[in-house]
Amino acid sequence: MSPLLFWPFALLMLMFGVAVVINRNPVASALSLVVSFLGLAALFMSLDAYFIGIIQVLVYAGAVMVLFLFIIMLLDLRAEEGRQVNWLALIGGIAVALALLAQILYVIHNLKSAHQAFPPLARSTFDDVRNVGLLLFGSYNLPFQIIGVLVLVATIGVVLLSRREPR
Amino acid sequence: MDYFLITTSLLKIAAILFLVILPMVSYSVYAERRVSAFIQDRRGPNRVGPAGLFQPIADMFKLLLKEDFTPANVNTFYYWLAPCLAMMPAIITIAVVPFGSTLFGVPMVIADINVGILYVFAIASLGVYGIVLAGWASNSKYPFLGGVRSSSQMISYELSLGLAVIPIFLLVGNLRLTSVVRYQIEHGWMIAPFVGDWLNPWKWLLAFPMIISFVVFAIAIFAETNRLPFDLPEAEQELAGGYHTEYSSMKFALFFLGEYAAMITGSAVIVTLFFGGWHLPLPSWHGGFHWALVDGSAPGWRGVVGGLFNIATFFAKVAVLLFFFIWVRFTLPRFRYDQLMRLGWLFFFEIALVNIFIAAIILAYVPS
Amino acid sequence: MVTLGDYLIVSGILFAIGFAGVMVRRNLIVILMSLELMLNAANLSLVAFSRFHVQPSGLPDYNAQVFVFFIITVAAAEVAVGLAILVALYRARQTTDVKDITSLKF
Amino acid sequence: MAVTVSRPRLNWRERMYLPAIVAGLAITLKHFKNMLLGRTKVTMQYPEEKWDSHLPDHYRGAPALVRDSDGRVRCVACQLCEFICPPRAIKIIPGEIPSTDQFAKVEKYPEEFDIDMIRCIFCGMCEEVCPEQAIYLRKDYAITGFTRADMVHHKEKLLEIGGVMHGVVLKWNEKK
Repeated sequence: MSPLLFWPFALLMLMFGVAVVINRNPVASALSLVVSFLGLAALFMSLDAYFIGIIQVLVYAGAVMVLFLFIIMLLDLRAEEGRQVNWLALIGGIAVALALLAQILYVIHNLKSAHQAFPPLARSTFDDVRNVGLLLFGSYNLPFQIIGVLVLVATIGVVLLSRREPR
Repeated sequence: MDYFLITTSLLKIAAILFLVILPMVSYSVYAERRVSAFIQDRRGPNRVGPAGLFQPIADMFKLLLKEDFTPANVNTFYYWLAPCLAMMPAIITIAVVPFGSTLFGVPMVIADINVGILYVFAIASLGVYGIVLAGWASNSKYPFLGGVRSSSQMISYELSLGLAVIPIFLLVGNLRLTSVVRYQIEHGWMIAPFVGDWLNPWKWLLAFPMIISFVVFAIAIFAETNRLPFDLPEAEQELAGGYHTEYSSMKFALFFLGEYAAMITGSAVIVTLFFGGWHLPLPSWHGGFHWALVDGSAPGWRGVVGGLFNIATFFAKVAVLLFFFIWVRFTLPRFRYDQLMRLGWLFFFEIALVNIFIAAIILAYVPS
Repeated sequence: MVTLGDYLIVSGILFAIGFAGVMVRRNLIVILMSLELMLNAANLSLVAFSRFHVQPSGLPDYNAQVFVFFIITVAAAEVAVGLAILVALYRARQTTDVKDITSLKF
Repeated sequence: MAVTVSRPRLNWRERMYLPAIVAGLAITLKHFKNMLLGRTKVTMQYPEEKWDSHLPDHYRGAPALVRDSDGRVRCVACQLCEFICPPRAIKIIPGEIPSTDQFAKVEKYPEEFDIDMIRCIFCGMCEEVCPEQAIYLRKDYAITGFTRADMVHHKEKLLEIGGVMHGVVLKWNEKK
């Protein structure tokens, strides 16, 4: 958790997060999001959550974003040409987001434990896949199975949604 | 900081990359041309050096000296980025694969992380970006089709790739690739458990789902590395080269070599998971027949020789698999795209799923 | 020294970026991506809390990581459904701009 | 009339495709093995092994001018080959043989005789049309050069390729 690793990856992630929002080209947005997710995975690993970090890369960067790119390419979405910018909506949106950010920062500032460093762990290496797995199949067994049903429902929904209507 | 770890890691990275992987990549191109020629009753490249062995060097000079051409109307930044993205993931996957036992007491694996196989899948799934970007940035029809095909093909076959290895980790109980190798040293290779108590029928029963796993995994690796019979993204006859149609010179070479690097890492993962990694048991007759283990833990020069022997064993196994890749390429015809998709979703996906249940039932209900 | 607060601040900024994206952008696909950013901001703070609350056994609190696992799964399903809706909309209207999708019925 | 070819119905063993795949792999491996053991007959390895001794008599290689056994150039610069040449590869500048010359019976000789080997299509028309049997298509097939000028065969070169052709030639015969 050295600052040497934290700040570069955090800045990388935030910069590319901004790039997602401000890029006109959807492909550029999607690729910025991939880099942002990779930075986030690095942050997870700096928090000793190797399993979550790798899952992040595997699911988000490897599958979800490829799906995004595939859809963008399939629909052949080009960069938006400069339409009439609705300045009121733009400024309003940014102002609301900034207000939200201010609230979050205020809460964090008043959180006592936010100013403490992370306590050390018992060992430097441990099998977090096993620990997460035990918890997942133990105390969280029911939610896990519900998630399975959810994914099934989503799959059926996607198949139904993307089916072409027979004309 | 642990300077010893950092130094040895850097040494290992440099050695494995520049002494093993890159020469192997360039020589697998030579092997491909040579083996394909032999299969087709030709001689193949045999001019440069003895038996054409310096052909890769000549190829390198040729590719470096070619004009590096950027077509008009391409998206220049992504056009330049794509070849780098195609080559990189293939090479950094090798970081978690144990390619030897120990040498001078240093374990021969660059990063022994506890999410080893997930790391392999995660990085391998990033390999698709190079291809998709190349197809998109070229601003041309054939590359675009190749890119779109590639993205859907990769997603489809990643499923069976991931599901196929689950029986192994049910057995080993750990995602670390070194544990998989250690398990195989003690109990025999996954698909041929002849080491240890090799008369145990339980182990041979378990080898059955492992063989199914191996077949599905190997086929999925074929699809992931865009090799024939699954080379739809770059099908020469229908897409004129697919995603790298518009590329020339060293950028084309990066795509080309990236494919071979992916092949090598794929073979290395297969060897680690199913063929015992760097393990090669030698028969020994000291007081009855048994298998002797050679590794780098012996003191003195014997340990060094043992460690080098293990590394050589590993890469010999990889080379055999590479030959298999080439052999298959020049035997089977290409699938049609709908056949490819149907095969992935309706066949291998199900086989891998059922296979997990078979392995789980054997592990849970059949007494060892 | 990196404190818990630093991670939370980064997470908050990421959330605000995603929020701004949802508010400002009109391209449906970018809105979906911004939603992903917000979900991931939540993940980051969850993992930071998980690492902060070290158990008596000396391990991180894995409950939070299980939550993150669930969030990632749900998000993947959400993306699949969202993109399918987007494709269906695009087939009906040939657009992905939320300004052009104003009628309640197709 | 369109004919619909029905798809063959495969039994389950054929539908598995695995036996077919293995059979295919065996075939390719057999070829590989035969090649490795040197049992396969392969194509000629060109620069080391050459066609020269295997060329048939009717082979049409590079055209060449011939001399007779007395060392005289047979060509009389009649320019028939120049006319007949389909790609117009032949260029002849005729010259007059002075009457004082030993062989003055023939009036003309080729001062220049160029064949552009980039244009030549090895059709053999020149050989066929030549009334004096002075031009032949010989067995040279490796015609190379670094420049376009190198690829033009001049008279000296053509005579060098052609060599000496024995036999009675009508034009020097005093009685005719």
